[in-house]
Amino acid sequence: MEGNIKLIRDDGLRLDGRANNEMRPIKIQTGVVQRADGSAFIEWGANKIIVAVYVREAYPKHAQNIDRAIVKARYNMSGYSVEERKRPGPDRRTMEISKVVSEALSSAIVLEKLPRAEVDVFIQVLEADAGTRIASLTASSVAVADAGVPMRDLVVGCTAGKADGKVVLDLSKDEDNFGQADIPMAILPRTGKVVLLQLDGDVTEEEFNEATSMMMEAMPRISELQKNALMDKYSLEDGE
Amino acid sequence: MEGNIKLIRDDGLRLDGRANNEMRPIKIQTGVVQRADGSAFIEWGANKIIVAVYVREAYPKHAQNIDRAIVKARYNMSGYSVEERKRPGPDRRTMEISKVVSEALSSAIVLEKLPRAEVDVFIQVLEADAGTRIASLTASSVAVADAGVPMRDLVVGCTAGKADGKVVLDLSKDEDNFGQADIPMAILPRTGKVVLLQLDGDVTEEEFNEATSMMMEAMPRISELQKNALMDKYSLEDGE
Amino acid sequence: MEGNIKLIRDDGLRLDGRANNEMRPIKIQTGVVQRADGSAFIEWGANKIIVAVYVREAYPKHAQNIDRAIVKARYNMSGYSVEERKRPGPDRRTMEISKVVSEALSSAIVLEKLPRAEVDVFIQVLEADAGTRIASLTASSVAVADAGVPMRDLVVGCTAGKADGKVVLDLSKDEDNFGQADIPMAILPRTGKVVLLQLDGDVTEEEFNEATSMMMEAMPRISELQKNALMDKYSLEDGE
Amino acid sequence: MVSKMPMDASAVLSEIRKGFILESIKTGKRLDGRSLDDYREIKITENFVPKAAGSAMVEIGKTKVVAGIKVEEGDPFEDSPDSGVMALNIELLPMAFPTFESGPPSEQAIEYSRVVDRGIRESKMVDTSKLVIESGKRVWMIFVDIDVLNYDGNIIDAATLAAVTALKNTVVPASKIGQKDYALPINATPVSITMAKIGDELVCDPDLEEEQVSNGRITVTISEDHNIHAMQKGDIGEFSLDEIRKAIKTSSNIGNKLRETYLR
Amino acid sequence: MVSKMPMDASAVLSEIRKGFILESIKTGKRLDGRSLDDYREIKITENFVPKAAGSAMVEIGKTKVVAGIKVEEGDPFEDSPDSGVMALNIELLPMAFPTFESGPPSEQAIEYSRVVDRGIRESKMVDTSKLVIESGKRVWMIFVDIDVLNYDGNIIDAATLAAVTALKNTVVPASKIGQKDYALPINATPVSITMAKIGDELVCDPDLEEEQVSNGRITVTISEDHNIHAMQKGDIGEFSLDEIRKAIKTSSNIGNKLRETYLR
Amino acid sequence: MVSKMPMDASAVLSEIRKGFILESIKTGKRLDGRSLDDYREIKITENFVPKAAGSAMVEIGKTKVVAGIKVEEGDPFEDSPDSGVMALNIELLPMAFPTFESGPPSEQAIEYSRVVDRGIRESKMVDTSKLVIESGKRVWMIFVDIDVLNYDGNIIDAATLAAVTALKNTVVPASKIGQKDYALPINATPVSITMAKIGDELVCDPDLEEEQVSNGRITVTISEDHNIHAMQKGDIGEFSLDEIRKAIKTSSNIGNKLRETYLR
Repeated sequence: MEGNIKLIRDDGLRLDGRANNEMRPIKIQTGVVQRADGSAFIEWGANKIIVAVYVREAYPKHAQNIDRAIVKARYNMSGYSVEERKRPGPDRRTMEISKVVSEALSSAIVLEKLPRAEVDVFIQVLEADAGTRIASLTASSVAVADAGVPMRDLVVGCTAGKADGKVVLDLSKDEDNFGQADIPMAILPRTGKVVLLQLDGDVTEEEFNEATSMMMEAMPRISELQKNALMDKYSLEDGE
Repeated sequence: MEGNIKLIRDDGLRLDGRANNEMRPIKIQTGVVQRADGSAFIEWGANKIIVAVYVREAYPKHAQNIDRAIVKARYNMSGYSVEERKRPGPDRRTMEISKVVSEALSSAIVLEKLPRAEVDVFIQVLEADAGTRIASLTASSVAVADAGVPMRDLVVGCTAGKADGKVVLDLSKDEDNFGQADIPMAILPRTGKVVLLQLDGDVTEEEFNEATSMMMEAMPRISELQKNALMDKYSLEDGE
Repeated sequence: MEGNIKLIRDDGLRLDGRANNEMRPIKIQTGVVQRADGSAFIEWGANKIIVAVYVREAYPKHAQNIDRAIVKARYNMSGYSVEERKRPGPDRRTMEISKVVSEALSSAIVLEKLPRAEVDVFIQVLEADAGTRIASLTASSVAVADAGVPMRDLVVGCTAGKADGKVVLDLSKDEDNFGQADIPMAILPRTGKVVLLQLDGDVTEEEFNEATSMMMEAMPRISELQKNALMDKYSLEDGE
Repeated sequence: MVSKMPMDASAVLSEIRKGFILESIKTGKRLDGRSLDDYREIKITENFVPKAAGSAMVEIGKTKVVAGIKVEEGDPFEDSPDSGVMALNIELLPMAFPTFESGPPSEQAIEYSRVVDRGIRESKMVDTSKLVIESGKRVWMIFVDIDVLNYDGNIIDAATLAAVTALKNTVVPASKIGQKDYALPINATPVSITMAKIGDELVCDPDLEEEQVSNGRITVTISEDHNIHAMQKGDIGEFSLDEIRKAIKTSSNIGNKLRETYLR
Repeated sequence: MVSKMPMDASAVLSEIRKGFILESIKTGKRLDGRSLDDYREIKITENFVPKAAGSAMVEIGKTKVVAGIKVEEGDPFEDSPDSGVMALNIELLPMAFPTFESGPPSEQAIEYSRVVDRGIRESKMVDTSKLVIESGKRVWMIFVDIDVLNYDGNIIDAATLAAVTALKNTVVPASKIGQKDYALPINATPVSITMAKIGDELVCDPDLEEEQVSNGRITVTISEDHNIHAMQKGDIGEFSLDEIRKAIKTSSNIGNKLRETYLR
Repeated sequence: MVSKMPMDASAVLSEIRKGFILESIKTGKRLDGRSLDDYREIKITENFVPKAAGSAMVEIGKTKVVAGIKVEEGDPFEDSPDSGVMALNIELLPMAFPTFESGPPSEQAIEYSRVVDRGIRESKMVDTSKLVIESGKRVWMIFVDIDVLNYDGNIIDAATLAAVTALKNTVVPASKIGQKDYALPINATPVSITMAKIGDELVCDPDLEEEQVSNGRITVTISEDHNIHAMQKGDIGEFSLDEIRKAIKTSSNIGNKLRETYLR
């Protein structure tokens, strides 16, 4: 996180022309991995992420929870998804993301409704352009719902951060690389409760409050896209 | 596979003096690994390969097939078997060979006669000099028979290829490295059915047909050596 | 093991001022890992080693011995414990040490008293300064006793070696690096039976005998420290 | 990692369903209406991953793969100082099928990768002599990564199509080293044709159910010179020489059609 | 390696005990007598491993960790030629808890490591610009290894305290390359404060039993400039924005006290 | 990989058979007619793998191992710039015994490798000072790979014999770097003697059944200077100091005989 690169233009807009509190465009689609119990594809700016969900009896037996489901998200990057070719397999960063995404989803799924089950959430990042963990979680939540897994709410996520000293919403790749802070957050929109929160960088208490408020405002719009994706599928299915 | 090296001499013979359709010398012997249920040692040109077979209940239980045997060949190279020291353990090439050899043997073994069993075929290449996969398969088939595993036929293998633009039988190391194509093939000699076939390089349909015909002609001679190896052992055992 | 460095001073003492048959100072303490069933901390010269013992049913079932316990010591070095940072995880040297320590402890534990059990002995070398395997074993034996595991005797260990051509007790780091031989040994003091012995270097039969005699003389003093450590704990516990 | 619910992929197919498939193929028609030589619908999305040097999503029926190319500087192999390097890898992602697992590639993934790689390499599709930055010292390395997102049979042909399409739209980022970017130099357009042996018939582009009832698979990779550059017999099963020769003829015909339709 | 006796850590806590903990916390007091914001007794042993470049043993209650530093020559990252390198790793040693296993680090160990690392890195505690031997060619690499010897909750704070203490007493062995040894240049002193949500309360420095009954954990790392440098919500559970803002205030207060008491 | 049929090697031996072995040894004779100090028949095939730089197959009874040597250019260790490098590795191939597994070497394989390695290294058999190509920059690396093909006890002695024989017929391929090939410079001929403690007796060259009834193993490696270069007590069991001293005497006698018979 270095601050010596100009990230806000003279007209007050960001390098990609967005206002401080403006999101990149988002598209969500379900039913993209036919073999899976549920799936979703999200395009968030230039991010392209596909998620498939399988619900099954946990194996081996002694790994089962007799009274609730286990949720295992696995965040994985394609070799061609980033600037320098990524070697296959998990690394420390992807393992941490898998953990916080698993925990956020677990906080939303009604785990007691699926005793002994494992909900496997396979996340494949085909193209990465900042904010992949939040985009992954947002898509995963749709894929889990698409699989018919009972949820208290659809998890919705977003990032804010600090670039050129200003609080901005939904960091771009440049803002992520050269800004002063990155704050991914995810909530259950019905209650506003936070199920994922990370921060790294340098922010004051006031900046943190500004960033979280900005994200809270953006969440309903993303939440709407999630619901539409699920409805599209079912209305299409009805129409067939 | 490069073609700029002279592989056929002016007298029409190959660099090692063989005619186009001439095999290298082959020796096969059984009973070489006393601990195993069956074993074989093959010398094929300068190739030296030892194979041991263990037949056992597949483990763990859920890996068993209730109605037939599983065949697992593992092709492994000694550190000193090749020009540059080979690091221990499987690599992508050896894993592919293990798979095609397993499948070829599976096509010959009467799998239904051994429900729940695993037939482990351990192949150790002590010295490698082109054509090891076919030599391994030919020896494995003898070792499997030596272990008393019921077989529809002994698998027999051979290679042909293209060197200096001509179709030749049983490629030498130089022909393998600097020729234009390599075609390993294995059959069940009773029916002539092909259970292993690979090709890489550059051949016309006609050249492919010539190569396969050449191999088909050579197979009975190799098959004879397999049978003799098995007979030698039993006649020796009788004679003891 | 090179011999060209002066390791014995002109006054006949060693570089650190010790006489030939003089040990470095040793301190042993128990009850240092509260979570474990037993534990010990040893400072032996500049060596600092902590050991924790867990006694549990061996898992999975088929790994159990129905009539006796399995003892598994795992010798592990902290990244900062040695001159060059040690990468985490076992290597060939640590795996061999784990094996010989496991076997020495197994020779002292009354294995038949704990059928189906596994005695896990976790050894962590925090600071290493020559003689860690013997210090580890000496501490492990105390930790195993602290865990209430029935033992025929407390294993006690020591090293001797050859430095500047002379037989010396309890090698220092320099003597280990630049001396001519290293002989770690461990015994059951009641019977004097040897349960661990290794040697590498260059010694005559006479030198070997001198070294082992020297070690045999030192053992009772170390044995005393082990017993005191165990007694301290229990007298403290009584006093509370 | 062990699979969650240990199962043999073939176990999911009922005996009745197997019977239907076999009976139908005897009549020369397949359950989905295809004739024995027909491919399922093929959909190709070029440049699916704009950040990659080249890319393509390929769908054959419900089988879905993405190929992406990265071009990076690297060292040449010692024995070929004047040649760039290509490495190709297929990942059978666990999302694509219940028994596919995370972790190091399975034998199946490795076999598929190597068959696809050989077809491309031996047809000399990529002119690696034009990927040298400094002879013996520095060359371009072409990483071809192919992810299988959904598995419904015939990975090999889908992966070959995806890799070939992606390579054809790949740009070498020579501007990074102060030269001009240039299109990856392409010499040939290999196509692989995979057939399954079902009953006594050879069936092109088997779907998953057909793979499950088949006795052996055969792949032939052919380029526009009509020469054969790779062949692979796979799975348990056997072929007569006549069947193999027939497979080559079929491949030659169908390969040409696929090339003209999808790889211009 | 599989664990010996498969068990869920939370399973060891009886329902009755859980009830006690929850009831007690409702009254503002914890079972061991602490108030909600209190830390357990903290004991720091500096230079615990004299052979390391820097080291510390830290005990928070019965939780015990050792941090040791090694400083070695190495190559800088390509994109930061004028900066030394720091790598931090927490090992959850199998001796510390029955379900901790040997082998590659678990997700838990990796998460803890990365949270501690971010707090130190983003506060710019270590002035990596002063760790350059030759620009773009050779720099000092700081390896921070943290071993957890006994686990009784709140590893993150213990590990941060241990790492920060060890870094503060670290000497760069520049004499090895013919220069003078010098103290590692330090710009800030970050402190991490971890709270568990138990019932409706936020509880500082949770011990193991409290972790087992909690619904979510939150860590805030703050340096003397009062700015926030790392935050992490962990475990299954949820927080309101108000709770998070309260956590930041608490961290700011307690962080200062810890810094003044233990990290002068 | 887990073994197919989990079994303790010692479990295969019946109690009756164990009794026979023990009774027989009490009388000074072993079941196969050998006296306590006798080795089984030893068969050595030199240059078994002509393509290797050196090689040997060694059979001791039914125990069968092959050692092969590769000599390659490499970098010296930083702390010994004027010394070639030797690395020795024993593979307990899964073909050799039902419980030997594929994968990374077991503790058993590593212990055996290290004992054999120490005997050769500490006797200074290979004159590594004559393996320097360019001081501090380039040296010859000697890879000694030993494969166990059939296991019937006493791997250590078979492996030492095979490695020593192979090293003695090894040629350094100096012609690769424009010099003359030369025989690997040899300074000593170490021999290892392994004894098992069975009942109250020490028994040389134990076969597998004898290993299974033994209480401890001891190996002594001695070279022609009569000095001891390696010792290793292995397996669960105990020895008195007298037994160890007796083992040294026995090793000295038998070692000389083996050296003269097999290693001229």
